[in-house]
Amino acid sequence: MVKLAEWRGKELFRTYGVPLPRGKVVRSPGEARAAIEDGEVPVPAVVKAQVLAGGRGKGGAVRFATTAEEAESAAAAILGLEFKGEKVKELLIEEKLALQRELYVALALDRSRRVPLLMVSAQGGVEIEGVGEEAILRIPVHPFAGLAAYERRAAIAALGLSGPTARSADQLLGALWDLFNREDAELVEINPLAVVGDGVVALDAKVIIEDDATFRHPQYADLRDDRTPLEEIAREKEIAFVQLDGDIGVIANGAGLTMATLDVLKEFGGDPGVFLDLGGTDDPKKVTEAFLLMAEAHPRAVFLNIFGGVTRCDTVARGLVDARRQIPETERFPLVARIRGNNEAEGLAILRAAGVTAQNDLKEAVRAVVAAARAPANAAGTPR
Amino acid sequence: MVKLAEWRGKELFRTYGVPLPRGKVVRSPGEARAAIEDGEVPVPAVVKAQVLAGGRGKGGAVRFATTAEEAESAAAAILGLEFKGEKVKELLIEEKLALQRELYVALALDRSRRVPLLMVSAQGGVEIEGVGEEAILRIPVHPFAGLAAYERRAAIAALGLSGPTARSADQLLGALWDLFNREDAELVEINPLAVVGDGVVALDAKVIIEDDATFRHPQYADLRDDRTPLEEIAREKEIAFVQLDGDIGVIANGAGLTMATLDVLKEFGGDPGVFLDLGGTDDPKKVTEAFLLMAEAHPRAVFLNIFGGVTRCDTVARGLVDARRQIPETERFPLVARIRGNNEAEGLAILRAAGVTAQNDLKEAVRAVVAAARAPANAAGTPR
Amino acid sequence: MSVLVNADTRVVVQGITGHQGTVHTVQMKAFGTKVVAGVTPGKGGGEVEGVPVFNSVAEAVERTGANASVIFVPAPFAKDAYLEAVDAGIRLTVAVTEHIPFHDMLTMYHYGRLHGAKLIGPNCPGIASPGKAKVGIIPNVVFRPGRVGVISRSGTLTYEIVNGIKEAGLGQSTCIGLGGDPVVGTSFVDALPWFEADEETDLVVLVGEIGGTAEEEAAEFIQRKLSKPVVAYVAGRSAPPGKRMGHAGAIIARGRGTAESKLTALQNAGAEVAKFPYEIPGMVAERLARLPRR
Amino acid sequence: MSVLVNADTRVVVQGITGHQGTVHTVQMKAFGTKVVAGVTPGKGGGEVEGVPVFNSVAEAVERTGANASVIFVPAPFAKDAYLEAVDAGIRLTVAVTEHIPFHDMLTMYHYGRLHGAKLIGPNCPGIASPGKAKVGIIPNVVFRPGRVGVISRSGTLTYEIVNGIKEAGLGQSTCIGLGGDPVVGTSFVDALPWFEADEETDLVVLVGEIGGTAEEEAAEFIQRKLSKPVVAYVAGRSAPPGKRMGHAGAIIARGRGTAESKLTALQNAGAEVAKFPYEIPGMVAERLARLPRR
Repeated sequence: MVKLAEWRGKELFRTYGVPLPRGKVVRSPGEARAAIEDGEVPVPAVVKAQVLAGGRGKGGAVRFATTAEEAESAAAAILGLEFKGEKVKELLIEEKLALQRELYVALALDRSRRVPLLMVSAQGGVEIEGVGEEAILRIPVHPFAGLAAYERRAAIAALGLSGPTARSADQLLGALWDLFNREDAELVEINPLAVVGDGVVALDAKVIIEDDATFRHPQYADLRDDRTPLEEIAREKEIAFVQLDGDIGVIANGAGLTMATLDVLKEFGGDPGVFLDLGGTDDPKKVTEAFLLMAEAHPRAVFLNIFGGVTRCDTVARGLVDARRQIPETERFPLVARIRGNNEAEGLAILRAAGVTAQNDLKEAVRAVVAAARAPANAAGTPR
Repeated sequence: MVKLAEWRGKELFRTYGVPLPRGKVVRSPGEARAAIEDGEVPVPAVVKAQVLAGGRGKGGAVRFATTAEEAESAAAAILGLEFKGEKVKELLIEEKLALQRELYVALALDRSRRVPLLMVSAQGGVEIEGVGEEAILRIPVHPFAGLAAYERRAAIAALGLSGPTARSADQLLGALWDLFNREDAELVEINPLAVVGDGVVALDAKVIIEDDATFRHPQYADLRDDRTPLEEIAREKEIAFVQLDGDIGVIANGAGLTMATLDVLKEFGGDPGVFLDLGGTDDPKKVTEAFLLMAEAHPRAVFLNIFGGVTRCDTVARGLVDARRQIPETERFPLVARIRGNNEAEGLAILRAAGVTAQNDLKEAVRAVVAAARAPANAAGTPR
Repeated sequence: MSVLVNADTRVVVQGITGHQGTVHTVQMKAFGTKVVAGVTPGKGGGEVEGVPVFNSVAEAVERTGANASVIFVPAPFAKDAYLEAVDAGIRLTVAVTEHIPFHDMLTMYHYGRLHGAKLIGPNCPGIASPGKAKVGIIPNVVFRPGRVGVISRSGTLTYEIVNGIKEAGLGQSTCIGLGGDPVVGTSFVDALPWFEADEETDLVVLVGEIGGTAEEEAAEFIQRKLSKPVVAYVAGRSAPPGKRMGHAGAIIARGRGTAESKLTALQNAGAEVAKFPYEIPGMVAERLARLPRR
Repeated sequence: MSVLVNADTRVVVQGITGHQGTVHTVQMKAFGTKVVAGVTPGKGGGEVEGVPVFNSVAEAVERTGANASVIFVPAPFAKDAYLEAVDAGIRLTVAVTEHIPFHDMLTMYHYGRLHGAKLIGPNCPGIASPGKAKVGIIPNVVFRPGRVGVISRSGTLTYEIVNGIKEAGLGQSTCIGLGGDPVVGTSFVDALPWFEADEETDLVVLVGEIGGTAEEEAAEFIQRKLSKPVVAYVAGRSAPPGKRMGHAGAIIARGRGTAESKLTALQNAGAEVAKFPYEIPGMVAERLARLPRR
């Protein structure tokens, strides 16, 4: 997921012709002041932290200003804030428009129908999860037909718009449709879409570009901001790696098996801290890389669960043992392995020879790793 | 059909990224000279009449020049020529490239499959009608899939291209596909497409935009050059009007009925000069307009064939009689009518009362109009 | 049985508040058709000739059980109207509208196919089965129930031929006007199997014209798969190449689409070919008389 | 009978000259599959593991009668590979390729549907019916002919479960790995009817995971239309919202796609729900034992 910051989403909006408030991105209180003083942004203005998480308003990351001085002090107050783990480095200063109504418009994917889904609601400006289903109109849009005029009419009727405002909304919906498709978006959301005078204006912009499509859009390749540093490194190495809240690292092969392993672990009292899916690989180099990455997350214990189908258990075991040797003694963590399938016996032998608790029964292995994580003797116990 | 002159087609090509020779449009021998002198077009150059008809080469409307003087005299020789009824007013001067091979590429409509059709042949530079079917590869392209890479590969293999030339052709095919669809083209043809060095270059451009789609492309609305002046007027009045080589004007309602009337007329020795389809209308004003337009084509006689289905025969008759009165006595031509259907009797009565030969039998009526057209007494006998 | 339409056909008129929409709503009703709804965006809640008007086809379908539609909306909006009909579950649409860009029609055609929807036209008079229903604009007066099926690319010429069949004392099972555009939703080869399967049709009259290869493809079907006799006519023998003869689709291009080619193919396929349209009723009567009694 | 594949399945491997393509060509052949052709543009005329390589799928089909394909080509070219297969008349394709943009998949899915072609995947292990054919990459060793059908969104987890079924002394009729992407060509509700109709299947094992609503839709189908017993498992009970758990499709978004919702739906539909994957073989054996003898 490439989540675009609000201002980047709005830059895209501008390209596609979506009406926006006048605004400017600033990175210091002085720039905020100048934006008002130079007339680039009219007052009253709103100063918004450019972070990816939602709910900025409640978090004090959105402030208002009626003068250049207020803009400056608002910027000073917001810049540097930590917001759900993300430091505020950029602000968007925008004119605060006198709006009549707040609406909601989004395009997303309908997985079941395999088509894009247009969602609109006359109840914008609040979290859409809190809006009743009956107040949201969902229009599946066939990719071969495109967003048809009749579908736009239905959406506009649901938004309660007519006359020139309806025409403005019609144009906006067409623009969003083009953006969603041409930019390979997963989600395009405007909340709120404001009715201002005779037209509609996008007050916010939430755009998520599909990761897998960035080969077509190299401009987004560097914008993946919504990962932990380790997740980012993992991504570059093409390892599925997700940081969770617990202290036991889980390495398995295949997403389904990894998830299932987490479930079993949790059921037996463990607390998963890292999800690491080796995928179909048994390339010892890849296994080593994955294991070293896991080490950097400082788990209290690591659980390895391998089913050797295409993969060979002995090859995985060899990679693991190699990797383990590369970790300084002081930073080593207990490792428990459960392996089944192709060359299982050889794999078990290799692991046991290297001092790893290894067996082929999942339940037993899980119990062992949970116990290891809880043991006070575990020296490497510095969860991140 | 909006047939674009070569240079307009090439302007479009440039927009879509189709490689072209360097060239310039000129409208006088002096401009031709200057284009070479100023270095805008390198020599050797080719000077081509910008007319819509094919076969310019044989008609002396394409000449070569190795100096600015030669370009000037070539331009002087071509400008003002009448070429299949069209006066040469514009020339395209282009660098004459050293080409290795001449290919053929076109996109058109496959009516049966209801898809665009990509046609390629390694035998370009000659009229495609003369190329054997086995030497043309036809690839139906599904509009929902677009021109797929595998289809482009098949086309490029048929053209016998490989390496960088294949890549150049691949890019060109993609550009043509985009042009065909975004510009609502009926036909996009490059003949010859030249292999020059490591790439392909479009030496000619034949682009026909669909008439019915010009509401989306107002820039083409004024470019309908391939009609007679009367046909152009008819078009503006939304009357289907086609000038033919004979001397009898035919007015009927509905395209099929009008064609059938022409067929009968020809079978009985008549020679149709105008095809005028009233369509579904019986609006007396429209009928009058159509009749007056017909008068301007100076037919020796006019045959009216109406089947009153939706249309009412009496209304058509009334419009006709009105229109006939507006033509000066000296320019009047014999009018024979055959009407059937809705209010047939009233229609016949109105026409007969106005001195028109009218009846409901097609064969008899056709015989009458053929006789009238042949009569030496027919004073208005100045076929256009 | 009949072809595509019957007593259960419930028509929604797309563009009912326009002149053509209103006029032909009256005519379809006079034919005995169940015209249950009209659609004109923004005019929902009204009524035209006793037919309720809705803002969308979906609403019309939901409220009236419409299962067929006829499109009278102007060309720039016709594609949208058809997509709307298909998405609303309509599975038979007649597009009367002329001048729809063929690029739009490509989308319409394949979108309909994807959903199993049938489209007749555009630029066509539609379909009618006397005594049952009419969707489109073929004049009511030319019909009389009978056993002759008619498939035609023409409008008025079809009316005249259908009328001739009536005046010859015969009648029609179903008549379809396919439309004069280069890209049509239903072509001869699509429609012929329906008439072959139709127990109420004894003979098919096929009226073609120059342009394209629809008649040649029909000939192939007739030869290989049609058991019923065919009387055929092709308009445009005297048309010159390169000129659009009134219909966008009636053009001889690059040597293809001539009347000769079509007539020869039909003749070789066993169809009886009329030289003039006025010969058709007589040929039909004569051919029917030779059919074995059932 | 079996599901989708059988002894007449003739596979063309798209991207056969790549590492994966070559490895799994060997494996599919070892399974007993008729791998008749490979395709790699520009490498036509060669051979991989005794399988002739062609430049295009059309050529492969024409020369070898291939009727199924498996795609190993890299994600940016996968859409084209599928369109090529469909246009060449292939009506069953397994897309093993991972990371295909879902916008591409939307086109692939609907283009296939338009032509009546089936697509399994992408990002999936494919389909196998022991003793008949395998199209994809499920390891051969886990199979044994039998009467348990398996449908799963997972890869390795499926292998383990299928292997468990074998080790419990049972066997499989057909196993399909649907793939872990948000948009898949075949989902549970598409595949369940095939297993319902398959005379060689007595019971269906359904392996789901978090993300989307495919399991909920499956539950509805199970309740309303499936006569055969179902043993179900859903991975991801402990997954937090908003995180992609290895599979692009395995994400709890906006409160939808949780394991709880899926498990409850399946349970309510009458499926027997396993808490842990290792319970499945036992539950299957127990449930089969309760089936009336035939």
